[in-house]
Amino acid sequence: MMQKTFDFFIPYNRFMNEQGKLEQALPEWSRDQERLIEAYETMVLIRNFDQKVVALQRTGKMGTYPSILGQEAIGVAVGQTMRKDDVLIPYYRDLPAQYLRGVRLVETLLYWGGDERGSQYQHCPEDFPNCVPISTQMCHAAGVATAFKIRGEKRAAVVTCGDGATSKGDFLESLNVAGVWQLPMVIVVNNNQWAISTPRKVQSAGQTIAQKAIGAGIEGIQVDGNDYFAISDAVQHALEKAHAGKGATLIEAISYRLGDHTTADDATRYRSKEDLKAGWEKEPIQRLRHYLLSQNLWSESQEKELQNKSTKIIETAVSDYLNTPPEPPESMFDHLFADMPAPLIEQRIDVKSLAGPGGTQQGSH
Amino acid sequence: MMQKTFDFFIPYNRFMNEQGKLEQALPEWSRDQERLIEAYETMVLIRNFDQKVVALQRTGKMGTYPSILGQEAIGVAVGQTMRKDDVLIPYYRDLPAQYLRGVRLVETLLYWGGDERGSQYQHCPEDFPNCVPISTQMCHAAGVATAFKIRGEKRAAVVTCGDGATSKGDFLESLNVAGVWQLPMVIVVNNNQWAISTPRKVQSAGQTIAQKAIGAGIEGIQVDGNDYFAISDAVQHALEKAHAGKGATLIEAISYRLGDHTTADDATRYRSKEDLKAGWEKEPIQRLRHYLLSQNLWSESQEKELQNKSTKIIETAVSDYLNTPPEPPESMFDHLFADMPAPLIEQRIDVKSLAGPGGTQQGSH
Amino acid sequence: MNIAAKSDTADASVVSHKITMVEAVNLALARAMQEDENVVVLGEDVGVNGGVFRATVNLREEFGLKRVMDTPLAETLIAGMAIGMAAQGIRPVAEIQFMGFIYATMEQIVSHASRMRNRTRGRLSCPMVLRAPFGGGIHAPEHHSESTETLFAHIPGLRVVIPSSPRRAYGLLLAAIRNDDPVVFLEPKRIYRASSQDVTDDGQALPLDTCFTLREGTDITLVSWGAMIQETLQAADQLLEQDISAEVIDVASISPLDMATIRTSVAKTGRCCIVHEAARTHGVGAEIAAELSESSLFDLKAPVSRVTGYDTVMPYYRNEMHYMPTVERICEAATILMEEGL
Amino acid sequence: MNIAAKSDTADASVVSHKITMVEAVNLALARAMQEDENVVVLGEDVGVNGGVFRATVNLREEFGLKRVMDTPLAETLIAGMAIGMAAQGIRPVAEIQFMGFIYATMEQIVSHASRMRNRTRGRLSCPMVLRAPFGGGIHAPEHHSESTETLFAHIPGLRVVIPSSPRRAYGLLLAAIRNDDPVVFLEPKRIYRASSQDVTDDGQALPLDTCFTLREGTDITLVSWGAMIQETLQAADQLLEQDISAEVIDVASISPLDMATIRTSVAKTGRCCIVHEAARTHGVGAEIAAELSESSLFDLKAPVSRVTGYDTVMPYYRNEMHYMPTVERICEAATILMEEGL
Ligand SMILES: Cc1ncc(C[n+]2csc(CCOP(=O)(O)OP(=O)(O)O)c2C)c(N)n1
Ligand SMILES: Cc1ncc(C[n+]2csc(CCOP(=O)(O)OP(=O)(O)O)c2C)c(N)n1
Ligand SMILES: [Mg+2]
Ligand SMILES: [Mg+2]
Repeated sequence: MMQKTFDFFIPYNRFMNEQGKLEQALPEWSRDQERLIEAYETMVLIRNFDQKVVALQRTGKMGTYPSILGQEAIGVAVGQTMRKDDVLIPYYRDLPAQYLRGVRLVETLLYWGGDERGSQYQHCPEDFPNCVPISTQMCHAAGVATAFKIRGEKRAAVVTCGDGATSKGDFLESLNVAGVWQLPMVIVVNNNQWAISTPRKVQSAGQTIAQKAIGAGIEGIQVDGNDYFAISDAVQHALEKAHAGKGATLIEAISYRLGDHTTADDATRYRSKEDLKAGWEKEPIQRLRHYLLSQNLWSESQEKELQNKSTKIIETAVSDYLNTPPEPPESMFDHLFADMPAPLIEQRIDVKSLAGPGGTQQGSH
Repeated sequence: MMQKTFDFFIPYNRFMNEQGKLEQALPEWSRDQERLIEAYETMVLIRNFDQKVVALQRTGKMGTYPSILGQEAIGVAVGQTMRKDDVLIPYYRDLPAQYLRGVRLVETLLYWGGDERGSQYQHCPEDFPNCVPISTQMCHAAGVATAFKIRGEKRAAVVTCGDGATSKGDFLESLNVAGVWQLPMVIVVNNNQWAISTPRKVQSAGQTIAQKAIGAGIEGIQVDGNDYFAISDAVQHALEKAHAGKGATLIEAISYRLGDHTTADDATRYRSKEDLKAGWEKEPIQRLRHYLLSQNLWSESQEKELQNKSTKIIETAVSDYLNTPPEPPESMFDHLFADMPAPLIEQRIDVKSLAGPGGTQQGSH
Repeated sequence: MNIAAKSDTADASVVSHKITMVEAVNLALARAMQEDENVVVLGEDVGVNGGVFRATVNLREEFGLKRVMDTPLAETLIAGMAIGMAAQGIRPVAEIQFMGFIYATMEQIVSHASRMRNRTRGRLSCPMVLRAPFGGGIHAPEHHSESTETLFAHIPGLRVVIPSSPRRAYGLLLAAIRNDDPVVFLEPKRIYRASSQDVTDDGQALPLDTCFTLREGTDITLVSWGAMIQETLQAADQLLEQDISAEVIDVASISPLDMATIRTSVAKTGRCCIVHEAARTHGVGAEIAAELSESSLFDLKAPVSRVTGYDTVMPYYRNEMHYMPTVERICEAATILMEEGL
Repeated sequence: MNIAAKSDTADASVVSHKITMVEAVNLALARAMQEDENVVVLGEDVGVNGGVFRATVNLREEFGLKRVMDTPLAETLIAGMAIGMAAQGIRPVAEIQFMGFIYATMEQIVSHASRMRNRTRGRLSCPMVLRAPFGGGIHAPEHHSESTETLFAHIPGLRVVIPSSPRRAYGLLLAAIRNDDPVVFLEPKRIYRASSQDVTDDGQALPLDTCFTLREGTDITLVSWGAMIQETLQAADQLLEQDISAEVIDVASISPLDMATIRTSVAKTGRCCIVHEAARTHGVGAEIAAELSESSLFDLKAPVSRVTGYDTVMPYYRNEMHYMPTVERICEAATILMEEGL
């Protein structure tokens, strides 16, 4: 009853299994040992830092915070692979990528600690800040990629989001324009199986999320996002393509959210112990560690040193954060417009006088 | 470099070519001669009516109107195939479907003639009115289908839209939920190649629009929407599936917009004569006529009779329309809320007194 | 059912409990769902999780999957589906997780929900409720502190309702659900658990067309709604210490607006101060002040004043308290009005 | 470039032509695109078709595909992409085909465009313009007659600008494009071609922080904007016949609002009537009236009055004229104010 068919497919890839054993030969680039070491070290640092932020929240020194526990490989792959002059348009669970791009840990702390200066990024002036309204950043990425295209620059816009985000219109509208305009755009979905309490299967009836690329006429790839090699390889492929003017790629990186959604969430309400346990068996750090150890690229003494170094870095960042006084209250007006309109000048005076001389001290963590 | 693939396909179907010649055996249901005759007669009536509305607009007796010229087969297929208790959630270019469902031609005239009563449908109380904000109706259809599902009713929500509409978030969010919730929903896209001046290829890089179904995990089908048999067969299949609780189907019906986008548009600004000519060669009415003639199911005398009958039906509708006085101005308040809030009662008195006794006569076509 | 059983039920239903506002929301939802099988709940995480604020907790267990629906993450869809359901006679109560994520619903709410009845001349209607927690002050991340009720209050065909106590949350939400038109129901999350109140689960709705006078007074009328009612009542207390007797009105139904109650009060007091957390310019306070200045100009002994949020983005949490109206600001404004008088 | 050539260019640029408002929009776009290669235009049908109202006609021919972009049909995307481009230093001028389809942009505009500078403490900014034709009166189908400027005017961090003549369209649009912050630029389509005016293509922008006093007067201040300026000026004419001298102010920059000019005028006239097409409740008129009643109460000889659209959906076209303020309604309101006086 049909006359012809249009055929499509979505590849799945991984190199390394849950035990850090190779399932296929590694790609060429993986000979770069420094890169592998950096990846491992970053994942460990970020995991330690992440757990520190959660602890700060528990003791009232931090706002609501979304832990990235168990999803470190994805961000590390993104951060390592991007060129400096590419632009990262992150969501809110992209700490490793941001760190590798130059966002300082103290900035991360300030942001989640309720201080706008946390998005003022000293070292990556063009990267976007964390994006809270789900999927809205996808459209920004399309715009950034369009800007590159208009100016004929060989740069890429790299945008990330979660599995839940792929249900929202913005995501799909952006994929679509990325196809039509052949935009230099890399879309990395951290499919951590949950959107707060909503499991992946409630988001979409598709076997994969990557297949959403088909409707947009762009390439879609699914990889094991806990396999550092698989996700790095996919991002590298997508970036090369983008830099070469060959259009956009959607990468679905399968991971697992080992923590609560945020510190305001309690995942035991909706998630079984077994599910969580299965998640832990797939986490990315042990895997890479096993691999590095097996290749004699890593040792217990290095591990110890790394832990020490991490602790120091984290302690410095935390104390910088805790020692940063809040902005004066009247700063709420100072960056709204390039030129402050008259009515705001009046309101600013109000706030300043209400806060009084001690006003700038009132804010707290 | 890939470990496995997920495979997908989109079928394309048609039975009858541009000359009304069969390319494959017709489906079983096509033995119903009355159905074929009704289809043909409706297409002709609607085409004549449609051209009459355009003429009314040119002489100032009608508002902006979107002609359906050349796309009659799709609506006829939808209108004939739906059950009475299914619900149609149309866009604004669904005249034949609405007509077959019981929307009176005078209602159509009133709607486009600037009178809300044109959506008060006497004969299909549950069908939705025309939807102007593109794609928004997709979400309504998902809601209607959900209502059926909640109540355990074996009914389907049939929703239509254009090719342009498939780029908008609402469309994609609705497809997605139709998949997850296995909704009894039939989505018919009238791919008439244009969204005002924007050609199909600017909407999407996908080879087909039907493939957007893949991302949502539902069935997608592309058919020749000018082949009455192909589109009817697809709609019938999709409706049977929906009634059987087997989920949603996206049907892309390829057609061609032979008219301007609306009476406010001038397609010669952006469309070549050749393109239009090629469109005319594929239009649906001649095709079906050829087929019917070849099967001795239709004759020149029947054609003549049909033309006469159509003229009469149309004339009656037009005169009913022109003789319908506008609603009194104060009616603008009467259907906003079930119970009119106090502030509106005051405003209503204002309008009524301003309009004066002759107020109700002021409106014009 | 025999009479004994009936009165049992009746007895059970009139027991009252000390509950918080978010519990009252939950209670009203459960009540409405028991009473009418057409009432359903949908939104993100409203099912097993019971909503991120637990407003829908236990509803899935009690009413099942078909009536308590976790949706995909898509606000436009949530609003649009609710419209489709409502046209079919279902009474959907859709939750938007935070008001900061409500903007994607605006096309559906403005272009369809508010017009369905009007554009079909009464043939179809839209008895839906769109619930969202709103307002600042809970140390939340950015986009979680919005007070943009004006955006909906300006739209003809919508009702906008904001409770300020557990009892009003219960009664107003029941009314919103039973109402045959679309209602945007905004819940001031800062006071979700601020205090408890005896609430009787008697199914009694409160009216949607009237303000609530929370305290009578003779010198000045303080008009507010939502979480700011707390500060406003505290200000009234403090003012009393200065011998200023303040009448406190909770607008509650922001739209359509019951100006009659406010006007009557101002006719008595001659002074009015409006308090809201939303940005000042085009806040709901502007309309109230404009109306009073037009219709009650000759009753007013001093200009109507407004104590509001500023015309800037609510600062992140280290500074959010500097944005929101305080008891001090309210008292100061009231005192100035008392001094100004004609 | 030598001086001769330079003055040639200058000469060419100062020639003035009688053009309509929509032509003035087109002229300003072309001018801005010539001056700054970062200015680009995007939207539905803005390319070959030159926009459904022809506001972007010939731009694609002159500036090419990369700077005049037909987008897929997706308003959220259009707004969101503009934000992304703007953060990259492009100056996008995005067209929404009708204001009735602008609601899907609200999440992007409210949550991002208006905040980009603030939330990055000035690191990134959003110099974009979102253009949309708005207002009723052209016998268009439903959803094509919206006047919901309040929705944007209430949002901190946005500018909302509305021209009311070809010259102001030219000068204000240039200013909007050159401005370093996001501007919602609403074009009253009823007067797109209502009349022509000599416009000099000299690249001179008009200020975005001030109202325009179109006519001086001593008895009453009429405040309006957009298409309603026509009726307001006509009303001023008629009032003069009754010896009432009306000052007419075109607000033009609806947000941020220049109250100073309005206050000064009212200090002189003592009476004020605000005219707008938008629904009355929470229309921009409410804020102006509230502000005047607070800051100019003792200047006012009569209450501030408002002549506005009603709190209902603009009727389809057979009855739309009964919705919109008329010269008669304005004159009547003004006459009442004159009689009321203190
Ligand atoms: C538009 C919008 N709707 C709702 C929310 C509330 N919310 C925050 S995170 C989240 C779930 C996101 O899940 P996913 O996209 O899978 O990302 P993850 O948090 O799992 O990394 C929700 C619903 C939001 N931030 N934005
Ligand atoms: C949300 C929205 N944006 C823009 C418009 C203006 N508009 C009306 S029809 C149309 C093109 C629609 O094209 P398509 O979906 O292909 O349907 P067709 O008219 O070709 O049948 C546009 C852009 C609209 N009605 N709604
Ligand atoms: Mg997730
Ligand atoms: Mg089309």
